[in-house]
Amino acid sequence: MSVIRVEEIEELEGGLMRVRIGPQHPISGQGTIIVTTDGEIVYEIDVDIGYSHRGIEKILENRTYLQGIVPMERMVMLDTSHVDMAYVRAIEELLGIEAPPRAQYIRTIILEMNRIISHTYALGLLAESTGWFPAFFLWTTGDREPFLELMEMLTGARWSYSFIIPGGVRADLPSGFKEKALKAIEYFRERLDVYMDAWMENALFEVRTRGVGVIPSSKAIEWGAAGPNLRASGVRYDTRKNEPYAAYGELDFKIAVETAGDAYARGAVRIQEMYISLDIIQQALENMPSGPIKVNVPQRVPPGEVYSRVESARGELGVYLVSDGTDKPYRVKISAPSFRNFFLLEMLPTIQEIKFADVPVLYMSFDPWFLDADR
Amino acid sequence: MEGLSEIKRILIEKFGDNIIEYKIVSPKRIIVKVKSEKVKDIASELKRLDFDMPVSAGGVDYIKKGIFEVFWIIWSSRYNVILILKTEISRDSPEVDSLVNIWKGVQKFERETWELMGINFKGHPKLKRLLLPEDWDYEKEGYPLRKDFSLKPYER
Amino acid sequence: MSKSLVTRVINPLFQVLKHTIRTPMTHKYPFERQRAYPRTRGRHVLDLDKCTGCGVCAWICPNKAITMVEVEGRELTHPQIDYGRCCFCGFCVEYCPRGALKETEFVEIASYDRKSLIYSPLDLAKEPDIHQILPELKYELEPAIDSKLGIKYVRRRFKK
Amino acid sequence: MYEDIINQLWSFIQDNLKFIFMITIFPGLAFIFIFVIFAVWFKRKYLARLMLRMGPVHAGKVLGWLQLIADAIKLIAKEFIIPRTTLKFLFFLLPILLPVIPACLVLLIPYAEDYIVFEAAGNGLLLFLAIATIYPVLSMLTGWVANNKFTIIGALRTIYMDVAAEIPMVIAVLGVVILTGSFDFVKIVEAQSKIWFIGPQILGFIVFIIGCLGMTERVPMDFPVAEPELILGVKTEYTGPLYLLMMEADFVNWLAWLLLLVTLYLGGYNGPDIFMNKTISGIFWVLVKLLVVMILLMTIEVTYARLRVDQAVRLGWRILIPLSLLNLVISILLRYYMPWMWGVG
Repeated sequence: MSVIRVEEIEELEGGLMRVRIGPQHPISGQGTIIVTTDGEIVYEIDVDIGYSHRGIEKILENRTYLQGIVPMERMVMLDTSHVDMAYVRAIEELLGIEAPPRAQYIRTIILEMNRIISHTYALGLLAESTGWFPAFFLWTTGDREPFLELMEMLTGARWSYSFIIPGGVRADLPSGFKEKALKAIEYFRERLDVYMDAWMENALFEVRTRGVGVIPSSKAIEWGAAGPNLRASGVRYDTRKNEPYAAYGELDFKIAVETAGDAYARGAVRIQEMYISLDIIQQALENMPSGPIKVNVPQRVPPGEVYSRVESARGELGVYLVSDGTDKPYRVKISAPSFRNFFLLEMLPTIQEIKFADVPVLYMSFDPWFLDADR
Repeated sequence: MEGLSEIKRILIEKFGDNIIEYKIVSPKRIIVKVKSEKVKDIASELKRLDFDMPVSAGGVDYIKKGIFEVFWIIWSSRYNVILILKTEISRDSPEVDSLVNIWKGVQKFERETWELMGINFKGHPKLKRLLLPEDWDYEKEGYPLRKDFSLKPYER
Repeated sequence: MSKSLVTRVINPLFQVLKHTIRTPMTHKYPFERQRAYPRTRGRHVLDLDKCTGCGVCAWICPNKAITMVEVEGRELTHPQIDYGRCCFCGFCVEYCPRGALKETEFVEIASYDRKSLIYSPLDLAKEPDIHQILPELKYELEPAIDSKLGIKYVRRRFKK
Repeated sequence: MYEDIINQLWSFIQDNLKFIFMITIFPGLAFIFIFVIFAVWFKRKYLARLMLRMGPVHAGKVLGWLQLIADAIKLIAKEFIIPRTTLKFLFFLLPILLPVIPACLVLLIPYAEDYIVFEAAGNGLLLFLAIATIYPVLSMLTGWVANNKFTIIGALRTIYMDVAAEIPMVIAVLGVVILTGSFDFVKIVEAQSKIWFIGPQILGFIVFIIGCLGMTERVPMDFPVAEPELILGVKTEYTGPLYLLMMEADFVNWLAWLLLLVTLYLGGYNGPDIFMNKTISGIFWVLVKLLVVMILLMTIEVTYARLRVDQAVRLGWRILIPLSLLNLVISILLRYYMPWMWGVG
């Protein structure tokens, strides 16, 4: 009988135990949340990422700028068009060219639809972490189907579109896209009201999420929170307003801001952002300019360095691109929002007493994505 | 714009020649290159000037010039501008002060750069394995993000 | 909108019960198949006569899934696609100068080992026929986006 | 030499044929087993409908009714893993013991005037509560024996839930006992012939529902089996047939508590006599009420979030116990001022 190597079990004082909510667990994604707890109170959280590290930054150094879009999208499955947009925006800034207005509007429509697809999944998981298997989780998965169909009609794929390329967009809107999109918007707006009644104002959901994991705005800024987690703590920070890209300059929309900073506020910010996204898509569809959809772009990018920011569903996604004049980037540093959101989860026990049952709720309220963090 | 030039005046007057380059690329971007010894003081000065949210940090390997270029990207809530703080360190002794106790948010970024590029951040509380597998030995395989990292064993 | 506690406890119950009368969104896959859109990017089909073996598709492919391969009986080299690596981005179809590659809507490419995922040019030349892929297919669903139900399927019997 | 043994046996069967029928067929084994299969199938189909999906369809051609037998066979065929650090004897005994306890609870419930398996000499309710409280203790023991981090936390929480849900529930049940004046189930059901106890005892009913959810570990109070953090709570280490037994115990426990709810608050077998025969219509009414309550609890399971342990215990002590005490006072007043209502005066 071969001797099984039992690695030394570290003896923690005070009856604490180190519970690994690990990669093989109903609620954790592809990573491990190591929680030091005595069963109820959590003393320390350490997030162990790296289970799906594919070294995308190294792959990009061996792909031309156009080819780099495809591995770049594999970084975050739910929100591929934002990653694509950040990379393309950096390339266009270095090249000094501007995509034609019609392409900008089409890009805005894709980005906002992608935000809705990603936010519905995030809200579904937040609900699932508080309840056994709530109907809300399945409603959201079913209700984003019209947008996936629209995306498949427009780009040909349901999530990895590779549709935004340097210089514009790959194809024009198919016929009948506008009517179908307006129908989908009308359907989803009515569904959002149902979500508000059935779940966000659900007494037990509020009991489980209000006042849990409160992050004051000063701490949110100091820890570098991203996106909805930052806006939920009362910080008015939205890259679409700070640095308008695509067609956000011409469209008027509000920023969803909450002040409570707890898990409920983060969910509420996401639902309000979905309302806003619906308005943006409607505006973009209404005054869609005509004209070309692509500008041809040279293969080689002049040497230089640029940092481009895009407001992805999970937060501000930055690409720091260094080019050396060849047709391949010299160095691409991707600052992923989930990489910073995990840090919030690790720092929370230092400022607030967290219960063991709240760890999944907090983890899901930041809507982090292990693939995003691992790159 | 007036805020930005005023920052430049304070930095130049306080640190003089330690700031090698101060470029305002666009109304929303500033690139500051500094000497590596003075990074910590300049960073705390920037923190005092309300550059408070760390967005990213990392390193670039200029193998031809034989230097590593380490950068921190900070956003300021008051001026609503992104500042890229850069320093250069030699390739054979990659050492730089860690800015963790100034901006807490860069802790994981510096840890990742240490692991993938081999730049040692002095004073970093938790330089532990983050992304690479446990049994990754640096002698045989080298640091992945360096330019001299050979991709032969992994290519098709 | 701070409703009283009672409504916040009772109201969700009625909201959920309202869903019992709605038709479910899922459909029985092997017996019903959803018609895809003209631009859907699925399995490739290669037109051997048009293909000049220039290798642009092999060059542009981001995942290096396409390699140019000799085909007996023809002197030109033709692309061989390894579906273990292909990610259906559609660059090869777009950049092929002669338009020899075309993407169909079929994504049923699962197999038991990696080798059978590699489609030689001759395999690619054959148009995938639905009878052989889904023998038990009964209905074809035409998805229509509807403002009341989200997705409404128009069900049509599948002609054998 | 065997003839007289066989004759004795035959005569024994003949004179208490009804008792054997009750044990084996109706409220006995066959009913429990069929109910478990029906409940799991109905739950999957009904919850699927709420979630806009279809539920099992493929197995068994008609609405997927064979899905349950397929699951059972799959679970039995699976290999069960015995962790090295457990007491093997207890690890096997407990999953077998768990379904037995709620099964014998089912026999105490009256399904019609004369159709009761074991009246326990007039205090059926007392015996029911006594046996029912063993279930959480045993499920705590299963968690303890499995000796895994998640199950130990699950075991501790079972005790929390036991305290938070059971004590207020027992006090609420006393309200019913005061109104009818006895622990006998038949008398309780008789007292409800004019008006079901859900009317006067509405506070007791609410406390009982929450307690019932707690005892059967259903969503608002199911933190011992909380999936997100404890995988399956006490059931985490059990695989294969042992898991099948644990899941079955879960559903039989649910059946027992639903039957108690129907008997105490919804008037047991009272109902218009449809089948011209008292016993059959009585049984019919009990099963209909059971189905209605089952649908209500399943809907609750899908609409609400789960309570944290400390919130549930705080709910139990701060809200449920005062509520049930208030209910006691109300029932005393009701009993004193209008005894004729409950067929006692």
